[in-house]
Amino acid sequence: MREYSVLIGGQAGDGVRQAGQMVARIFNRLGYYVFGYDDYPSLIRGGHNFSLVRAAEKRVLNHNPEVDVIIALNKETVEKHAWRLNNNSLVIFDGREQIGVEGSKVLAVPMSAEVRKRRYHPLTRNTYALGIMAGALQIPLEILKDVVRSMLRKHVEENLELAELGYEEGKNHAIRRVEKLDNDPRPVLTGNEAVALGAAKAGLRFYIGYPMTPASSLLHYLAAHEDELNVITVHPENEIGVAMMAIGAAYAGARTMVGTAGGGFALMVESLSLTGQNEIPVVFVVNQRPAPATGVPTYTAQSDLHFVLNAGHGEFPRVVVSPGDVDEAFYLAGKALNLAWKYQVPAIILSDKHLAESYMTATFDESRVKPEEPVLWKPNGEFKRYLDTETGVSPMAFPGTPGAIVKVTSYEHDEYGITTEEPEVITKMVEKRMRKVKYIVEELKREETVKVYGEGETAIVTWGSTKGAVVEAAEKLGLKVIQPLYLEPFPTWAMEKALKGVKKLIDVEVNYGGALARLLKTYGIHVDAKILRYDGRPWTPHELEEKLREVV
Amino acid sequence: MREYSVLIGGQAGDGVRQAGQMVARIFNRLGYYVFGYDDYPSLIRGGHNFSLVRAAEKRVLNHNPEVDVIIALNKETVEKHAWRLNNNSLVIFDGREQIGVEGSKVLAVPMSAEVRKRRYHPLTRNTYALGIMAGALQIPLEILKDVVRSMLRKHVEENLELAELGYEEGKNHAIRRVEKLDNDPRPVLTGNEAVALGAAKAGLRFYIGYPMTPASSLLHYLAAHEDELNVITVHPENEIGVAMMAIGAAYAGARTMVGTAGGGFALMVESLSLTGQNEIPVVFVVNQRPAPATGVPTYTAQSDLHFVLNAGHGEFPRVVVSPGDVDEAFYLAGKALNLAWKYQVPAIILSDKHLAESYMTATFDESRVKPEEPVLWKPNGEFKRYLDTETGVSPMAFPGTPGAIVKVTSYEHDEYGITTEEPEVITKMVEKRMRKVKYIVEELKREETVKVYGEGETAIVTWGSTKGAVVEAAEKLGLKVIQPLYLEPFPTWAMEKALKGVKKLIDVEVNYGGALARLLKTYGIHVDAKILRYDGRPWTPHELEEKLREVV
Amino acid sequence: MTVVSLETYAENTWCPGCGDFGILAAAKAAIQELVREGTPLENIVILSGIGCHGKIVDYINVNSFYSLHGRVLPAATGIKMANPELTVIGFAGDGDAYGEGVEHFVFSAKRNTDIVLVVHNNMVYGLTTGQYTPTSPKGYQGKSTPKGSPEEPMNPIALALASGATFVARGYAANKKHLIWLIKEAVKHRGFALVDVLQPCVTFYNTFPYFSKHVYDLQEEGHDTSDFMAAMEKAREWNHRLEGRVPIGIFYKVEKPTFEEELLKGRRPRQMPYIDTVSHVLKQHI
Amino acid sequence: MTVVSLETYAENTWCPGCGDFGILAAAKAAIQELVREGTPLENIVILSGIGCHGKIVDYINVNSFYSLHGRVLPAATGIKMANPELTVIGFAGDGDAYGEGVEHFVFSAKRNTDIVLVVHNNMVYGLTTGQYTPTSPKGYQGKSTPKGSPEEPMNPIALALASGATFVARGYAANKKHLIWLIKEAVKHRGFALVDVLQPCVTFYNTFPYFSKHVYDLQEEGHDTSDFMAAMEKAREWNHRLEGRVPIGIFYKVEKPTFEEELLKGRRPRQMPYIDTVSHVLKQHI
Ligand SMILES: Cc1ncc(C[n+]2csc(CCOP(=O)(O)OP(=O)(O)O)c2C)c(N)n1
Ligand SMILES: Cc1ncc(C[n+]2csc(CCOP(=O)(O)OP(=O)(O)O)c2C)c(N)n1
Ligand code: SF4
Ligand code: SF4
Ligand SMILES: [Mg+2]
Ligand SMILES: [Mg+2]
Repeated sequence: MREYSVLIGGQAGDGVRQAGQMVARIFNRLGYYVFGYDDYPSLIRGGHNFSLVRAAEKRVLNHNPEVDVIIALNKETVEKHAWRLNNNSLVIFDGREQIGVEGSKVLAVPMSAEVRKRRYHPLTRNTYALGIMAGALQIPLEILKDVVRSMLRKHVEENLELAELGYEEGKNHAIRRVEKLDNDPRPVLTGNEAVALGAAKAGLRFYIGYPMTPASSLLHYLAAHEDELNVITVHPENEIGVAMMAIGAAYAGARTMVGTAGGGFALMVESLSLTGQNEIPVVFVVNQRPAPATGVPTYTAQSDLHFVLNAGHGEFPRVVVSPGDVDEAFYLAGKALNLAWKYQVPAIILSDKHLAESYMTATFDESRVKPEEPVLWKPNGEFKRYLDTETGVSPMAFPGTPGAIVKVTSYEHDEYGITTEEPEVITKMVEKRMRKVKYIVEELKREETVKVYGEGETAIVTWGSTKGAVVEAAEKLGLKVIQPLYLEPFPTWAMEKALKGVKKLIDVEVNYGGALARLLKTYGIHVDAKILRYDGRPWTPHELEEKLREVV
Repeated sequence: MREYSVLIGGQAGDGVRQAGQMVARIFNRLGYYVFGYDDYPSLIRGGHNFSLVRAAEKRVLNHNPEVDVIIALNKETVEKHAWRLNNNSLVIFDGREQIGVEGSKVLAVPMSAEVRKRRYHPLTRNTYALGIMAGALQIPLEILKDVVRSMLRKHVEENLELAELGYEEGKNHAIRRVEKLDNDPRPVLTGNEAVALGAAKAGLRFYIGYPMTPASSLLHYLAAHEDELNVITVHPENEIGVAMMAIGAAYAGARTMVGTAGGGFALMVESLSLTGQNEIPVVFVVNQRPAPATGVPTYTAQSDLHFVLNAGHGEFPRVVVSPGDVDEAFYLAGKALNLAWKYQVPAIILSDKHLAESYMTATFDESRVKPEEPVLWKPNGEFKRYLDTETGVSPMAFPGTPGAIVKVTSYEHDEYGITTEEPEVITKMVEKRMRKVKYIVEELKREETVKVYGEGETAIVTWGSTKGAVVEAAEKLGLKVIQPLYLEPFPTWAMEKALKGVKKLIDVEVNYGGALARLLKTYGIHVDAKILRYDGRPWTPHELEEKLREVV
Repeated sequence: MTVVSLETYAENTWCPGCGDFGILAAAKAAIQELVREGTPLENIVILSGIGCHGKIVDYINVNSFYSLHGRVLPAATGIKMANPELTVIGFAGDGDAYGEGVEHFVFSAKRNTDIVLVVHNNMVYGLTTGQYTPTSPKGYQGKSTPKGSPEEPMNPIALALASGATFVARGYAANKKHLIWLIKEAVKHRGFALVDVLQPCVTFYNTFPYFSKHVYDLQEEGHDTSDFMAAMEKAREWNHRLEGRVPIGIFYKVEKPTFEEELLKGRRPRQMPYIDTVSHVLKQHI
Repeated sequence: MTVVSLETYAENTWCPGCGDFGILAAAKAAIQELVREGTPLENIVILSGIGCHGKIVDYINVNSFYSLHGRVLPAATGIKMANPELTVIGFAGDGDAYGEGVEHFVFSAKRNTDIVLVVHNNMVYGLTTGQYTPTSPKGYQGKSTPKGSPEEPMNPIALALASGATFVARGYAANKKHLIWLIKEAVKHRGFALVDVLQPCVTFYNTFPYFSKHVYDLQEEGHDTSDFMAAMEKAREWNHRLEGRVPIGIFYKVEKPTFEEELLKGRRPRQMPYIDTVSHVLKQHI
């Protein structure tokens, strides 16, 4: 498989992330599938940030720790990442200084000095570097220029000029020729962007969020695209305000989603329970990061699974989906919003920093997502907000509907929504609400709820963003991979099918305790080994391969 | 077994609860074991309240739906509860009206009228009624008078007078003679009171709470006994304030407990997670009631188990205890506080309305609870708040200690408490914290963690307050009962032992889904049948017997 | 002229004589008048928190949202922003609005969302049996503070003013006509409107005797409702001690753009079409 | 005269030029002076919220509690009530103290807990990349409000006053000497002391040029700090628009009993013995 990896490193504020995305777009336009990973500490200026961009002939869902090119915006980058270089690789270094890196060609170009000399914006340096890279990899300059034009809003001319300048220098030190493939370029999206678009396609009207890494970019993205997506974004005083506003807006008839990380979600738990009682549909995006508490805010984890599954006092149905790539994020976000509205239950999109902020080639078919009809009250006869039906779903109406008095409540209640303390009514209403699970399951049985990759007697079970690295490692080792997309209601039927013929089951996650393995146990499925990490970093296929060999 | 049951019914504001407690104390002084259950809707005046008091030769942990005496402060009480009467029972009715109750003697006495005539406080009526009851059951008047003197603060003389008056009337209609038993009277406590005393005995310094049924009475009780127990109580702005103040106070060195119901706990979840990261010991009392959301606030449930077990983002050790009666509440509250401090973990006392507010004879040995020493820093050498030790427990110091700079944090951190993002340090600190579980388990292995009653091949597994009804029903049917006192760390070792020889396992709980059964499944234990209710009412032995017969 | 019936079958479980009855009667009358004056009944939404006051939603047959303790205001804001045509009136307790969820109070005032907040200010937690609230006087002995509340009461009128509220008023549960007027004025006001209502809790803190003697009408005595500093002075004239005269009426009233106007900028969320495709956005990602 | 070193080994990761450096320098100097004047170093506890400002606790070698976002104040209150001998100084962000956890701000002021709150008021969420906060001017364009913030800014000085704070001040991160003085005055004040500090965020909202020109010293121009209404007037003189003069200094200062005094009534929690028995209480239950 033809593939290339590029690392860009520098300080926070150097525009590392954007440069990485530009690299991804360049390869995208060359017909490659791309994946980009950002690693950055929790600070605004300084520190060390890097982006790892991988481009390949086939779809890739993870970065490669080894790289062909390092764009080092400072010396620290070379020092920290030289180990990633393979033979015949290239280091593009900002400086005059001669630095030696074994086995690699080093192109030291005083880019900042050049930029300063011209009094250009410091960030134009990145385009300069990308010009050098394009030249050295014999990528047509026009492609880079196109990317500059489509991605940058400011200082476009200066950037184009520096792109050219760099290109000329790079050309003289060509190390290889990146061939153009015969694919049309495709959208490159982060998990958060895919969730935003999937929800928008399913009729999202309000997105309400309080900034929190790694969910802030979901808020920012939707705020920036309000008019293109017919979505209104709101940033309230805190997460309790977020959740309660969302419930209010949904009560008034607007499809509403909120997003946060574990700590923000913790503050929404009482409100979540409210949606369990008043049956108002709200979608919660929970992007995991290392915890407890503030933890390691800009890194990744999968340690909120059981929290999310069990959050809220009392018993009520909920939907929990777990996308592992941008296509799944798009589909499942749409599905979560639709399920929430069709069954009047809360739905949670459980993602993590690694999926939320990494960018990758999207291949989804947007026509598969559209607003599905909820059960609406027909204005004939009396309206009972909590009519006890066979499916447990009561036809909805919204305030402003003549003839319908819409009473919703946090108390246990009768069909009209009036408070009750009668044991028979309580029993009936608990059963009404819980009955929905059966019908959600029926609908899910018609959906893809568990993904299976490859085959064999040894299978890996994993979830969320970790599936990227797992699938790639498993392919190499000839192992089967099983990835549940739904965690609640748990697709036991599909798991059973997926597990047929499996003799050995290995669990791979990014947490300490093996959360998925624990969940599986509740459903009678036992894993034979667990491969876990909990240092804030996602698995890479290479690391996994090694670990898997040990246990297989 | 000699046993008597008395029901007192009336409106909210009629002092039903206190009258019930007086009945309990009367029987207590006669040497009986007592149990009192209060049933009341969520309102302040009006509605229908009743107390069911049961007195028996042997320890009883539940009320009996059938009663020997009904004290009906209004007619509704007779109408609602006549079905509870057995033969040769007595109805003491406030009124002149002749009401017929089949098979029972009705004593219609215009008590209110009498009280009004004398211009006494309306609540003195209850003592009047108790006087009648004492007379009719041939209970020495002195005992009632003693109870009046010890329990009432106001209008004592009037009450004594009415007691006498009632006694004379009751005597004339004696239905039976309640014998005095040869036991000394024992303290009669609610679950909340037992938790309060157990924690106080283990060195509690601060109790912080925001009112919420059924935890308010814990706050009230400790507030009323501040000086007797050396406890300081605080009622802050909301539950987030509660939890954060508690963490602050514990950081400063004070043993601190908070208490609430599910909805208030939902607001504390972020703070709970903070204790997981900063390792500050706090005890959380969570008294369950029917949910989701506000639910049925004055009734009972066991539907927050998985919420409490999994609350908080990220992974961290916690202790969850589940008392089933006041003795267990006393011991486990003490143990929870001690474990929290010895291991620097959050501990949760999971109770419910039925235990928290029902009163029963206590038989605990208070000497078994005392403050156990936490690991404290010895002022030699450098202080590192998060010193990585074999047990994961770092010696503590509190601000104000010369030589110790005590830095605690919500971020992942190094041993000094300084923020880190380094993968190796993160890994090490996660392991340090999680390692404590092993040592907690070692300590628990020396404790009684699972209770076993009776024996046989068919066993019932249950938890919390439900054990009262279960044990009684099981005794009748000759079944074994298994009751875990600790839910986290889960005492697998003791369960294994308890389950030896058990062929059929039946789960009894007060929730919809069978929360304990689900938990057991994670530990590989399968139940064969579940007996569940979720109408806000506790099981009674009589109802259970029937259900059990169906499945056994 | 027909009057819309707002009765429900829910049994009223307030204590006999409770100040809440006065608020209920005034609220119903105000709603009836609003309907008579042209507001479609179906466009009225009421909300409540948790507490004795909260039961009001069960007693008025109109769209309602029985919220969580302290969370009337963000829910009301969500409703209003999703459908600005609705008339949104929240009923909250003093524990509820000024304690548990006071952050939303500050922010609703700051944002100037066009909603009404009627606070049943009985200076106690009624439903949880009479503990001190943010507005109880210092020294108040409830079950959580048998030695007396250690805190000075909050001044919600001053707090609303400082937070940016554009309509700030106080009513008294026993002055029904005045209260109806206040609620209607509050509804007609474009922006966040606080109606703090002195609501005696006959069971735990019977302030009827005091208030009935000591309230006086700001408007009758003359007060410039457009003057912030004058409003602040009046706000500070009395603060929840049963001492001195107690001003009721409108303290402050000014016009400012509302939150939903500024947020929506003419968009009508309920009328906006669902998008057909996201392809135009996907193009930006190539 | 020796100066206690407050350095830690933590790498400072604020943006070069950030206003937080000024606050750090002033806080360190104030602590050093307090120690020199007799406060035992071990009796000083600092706290912070989450945000750029929060890192300050990593940079000062003294007891510290790195709290949650918005939760400095209840933690500080808990510390103070458990050990009133400690000097408790909280550092919080504007998003932190005035947004996420503003209920605690209102209540800390109301209670008059003897703690200091230094707010790094940069009018943006720094650490989450520059979104609008409660103090951002209306129209502020951050990533969550690309069309401009729809809300008027909060006036924290007015809010503190209305909430009952007994010491209300504003400093400027670039006026180190003045800020040291303010922090020390705040520490010496018995009761809740707010020091709102204008703290330019050079990356997302560089207000240095504006403030350096427009701040003026209340005390220099003469201001009666015991007059509530005068303080309120001054509070309203400027509210987070880059327009007009900006008063700094002490707005208000009065003496009132503190929360912990009223709560503890002489009890010293850390010195109270554990009880030996509960039998005296059990007796009441027979
Ligand atoms: C989060 C939460 N905390 C506590 C409670 C318990 N609770 C119910 S009503 C109430 C007090 C109500 O007081 P207030 O708001 O003044 O209303 P009132 O009863 O006086 O009308 C409390 C604390 C709750 N329902 N939810
Ligand atoms: C409950 C919660 N919500 C959101 C966040 C994310 N967060 C971290 S810092 C921050 C903003 C900080 O702004 P401010 O308090 O003004 O501090 P500054 O960075 O400006 O110093 C936010 C929203 C969080 N850590 N916790
Ligand atoms: S307790 Fe007070 S507020 Fe509640 S209903 Fe009774 S009188 Fe009214
Ligand atoms: S982002 Fe702003 S507040 Fe944060 S360190 Fe940089 S300049 Fe300071
Ligand atoms: Mg109240
Ligand atoms: Mg800020």
